[in-house]
Amino acid sequence: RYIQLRSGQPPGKPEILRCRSPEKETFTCWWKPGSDGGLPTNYTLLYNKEGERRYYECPDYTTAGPNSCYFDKKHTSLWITYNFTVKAINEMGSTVSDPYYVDVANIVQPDPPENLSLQFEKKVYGEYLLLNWDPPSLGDVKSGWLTLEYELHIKPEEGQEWEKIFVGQRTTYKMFSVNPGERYIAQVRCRSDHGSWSEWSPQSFIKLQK
Amino acid sequence: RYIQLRSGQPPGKPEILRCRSPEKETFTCWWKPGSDGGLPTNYTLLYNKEGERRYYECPDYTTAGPNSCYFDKKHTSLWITYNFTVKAINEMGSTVSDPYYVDVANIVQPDPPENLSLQFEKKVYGEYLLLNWDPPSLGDVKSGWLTLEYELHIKPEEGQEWEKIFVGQRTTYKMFSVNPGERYIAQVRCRSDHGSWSEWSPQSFIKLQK
Amino acid sequence: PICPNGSDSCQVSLGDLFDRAVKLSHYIHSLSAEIFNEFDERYAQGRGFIAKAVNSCHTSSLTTPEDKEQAQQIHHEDLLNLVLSVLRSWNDPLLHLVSEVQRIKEVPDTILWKAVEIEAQNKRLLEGMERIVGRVHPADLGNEVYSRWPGLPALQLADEDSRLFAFYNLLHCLRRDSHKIDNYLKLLKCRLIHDSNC
Repeated sequence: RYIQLRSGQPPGKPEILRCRSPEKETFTCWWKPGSDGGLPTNYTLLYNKEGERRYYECPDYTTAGPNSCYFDKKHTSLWITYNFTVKAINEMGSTVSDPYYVDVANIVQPDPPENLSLQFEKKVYGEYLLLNWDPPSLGDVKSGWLTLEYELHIKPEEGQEWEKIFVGQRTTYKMFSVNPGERYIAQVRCRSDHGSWSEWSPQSFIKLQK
Repeated sequence: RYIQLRSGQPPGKPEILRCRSPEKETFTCWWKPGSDGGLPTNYTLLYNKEGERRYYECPDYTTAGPNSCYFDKKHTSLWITYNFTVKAINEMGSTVSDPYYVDVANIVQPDPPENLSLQFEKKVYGEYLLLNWDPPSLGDVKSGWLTLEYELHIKPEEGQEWEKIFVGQRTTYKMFSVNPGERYIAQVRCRSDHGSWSEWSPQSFIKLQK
Repeated sequence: PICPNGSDSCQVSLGDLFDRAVKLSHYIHSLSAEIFNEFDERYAQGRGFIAKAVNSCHTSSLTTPEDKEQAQQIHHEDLLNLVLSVLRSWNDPLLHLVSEVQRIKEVPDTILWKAVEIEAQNKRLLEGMERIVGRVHPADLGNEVYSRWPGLPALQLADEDSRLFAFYNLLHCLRRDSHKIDNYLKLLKCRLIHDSNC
């Protein structure tokens, strides 16, 4: 007869990394697992809503990829604070993350703006580089519901530093001080009134004639 | 003995042109008289209010000038439909205008914003034109009864087209893409809750140093 | 992070709740004005609907302030409850608007999309208002006062003119009521959060 010595440890403490809403209508949270103690380990995300004792489980572990929880419109409320914890469980025991509070209005990070274009214009009052872009199409950014502000990065190709220009809610910008013959690179990002900046858009280029 | 032949015609049909409320508390309607048939002709504005059979006459034909009727606070209700007609009467007869329906909530056109000022600012994060203005003095913005949105027009003096910038409910704006040495012209207008835009404010100017 | 807005009881503040409610009511009213104008231009020209759309809103039984003085004299709890009642009264008609509007001949996508969006955002605003009333005057949440909407049969009438008038009237009332809600919320926000000094 053999004595089966069970090897392995209870799981390490998972950590909720961040939550993000691209358009104030849905949101996703991600966590980082702790050590799995050498054993198959499962993760459960639980949350309760402000003013309620009851606990709910993550409605969708798959849409947003591994170690994530996705909340669709039906599960997303603008009016409450969510309190999340992630529990790691294996044969040897379980460990719970620290609580993580979320107010959806404050975790808005839009997708980058799209279709950034540069063109050179000569007018009676001056020559300038005209930049145009569109709001992110994801989440059907509806004017009046999600107010976006934009920030530009522009520099001559060999330039070391980006010139950073905040342009508020506009989706066009005229840059007057440009050098003929120069090649310029630009990119643009956006944010909602309380949220964080999106990633930068892909870069766009223009080569000005001499 | 003389036979007095009466000459002249019944009056032509008057037409109610438009109604306007500058601050959602009072309103005025104007009409265009038809022909007076060559005789002294009087005009009477009659109205009834949604939910009431009774007819009322215009409370004040003078405050807003000729061919107008002014409704002070006591005579102004929102979110109900007024049904107006104007009757033209002279010795030879009378003619009534087509009915004109109004909900004061839908005819708000504020006065233009006031005190538009432009000044050039140099800060560590950039140079910009700072525009400031005040809401129209007529209208209660403080209590929240009247909420205004603003739109700017800016251009270099010789510029052909205005650059139109919607700035929401703010009363300041920073314009970054400015051309040193240039002279800029700006004006601003406002509207309330999707009513119609006010007239543009008087233009303001600034000459930027080189 | 620790409590996002630092409050010990970890709640969304009343000020933030009102900010979001006002932004939403403004958005709903702008959609309601747009959908009415679009429908009016496309389906109501020359049919004299405006003359018939009088005294015909299902929410007219709810006595609401009709000018600034009345709105400022009414106690904020009563005005909050009125907003709740008007919002609740629109749940059912907006649900049917979304399904019935699709049956209108050559109805453009822009009208369809707005009907769906208004219905979704109205529900969201109702959720927010229930949270706000729960904060301001919890006892009040129990009684669900609202006006029943009898208008579904009219939206399904065979006669096109009558059916189009039923839509016209519903959108006319939606524009009106969404404007009331937006106006009252902006007033309440200034009164309760900014001490009437917006």
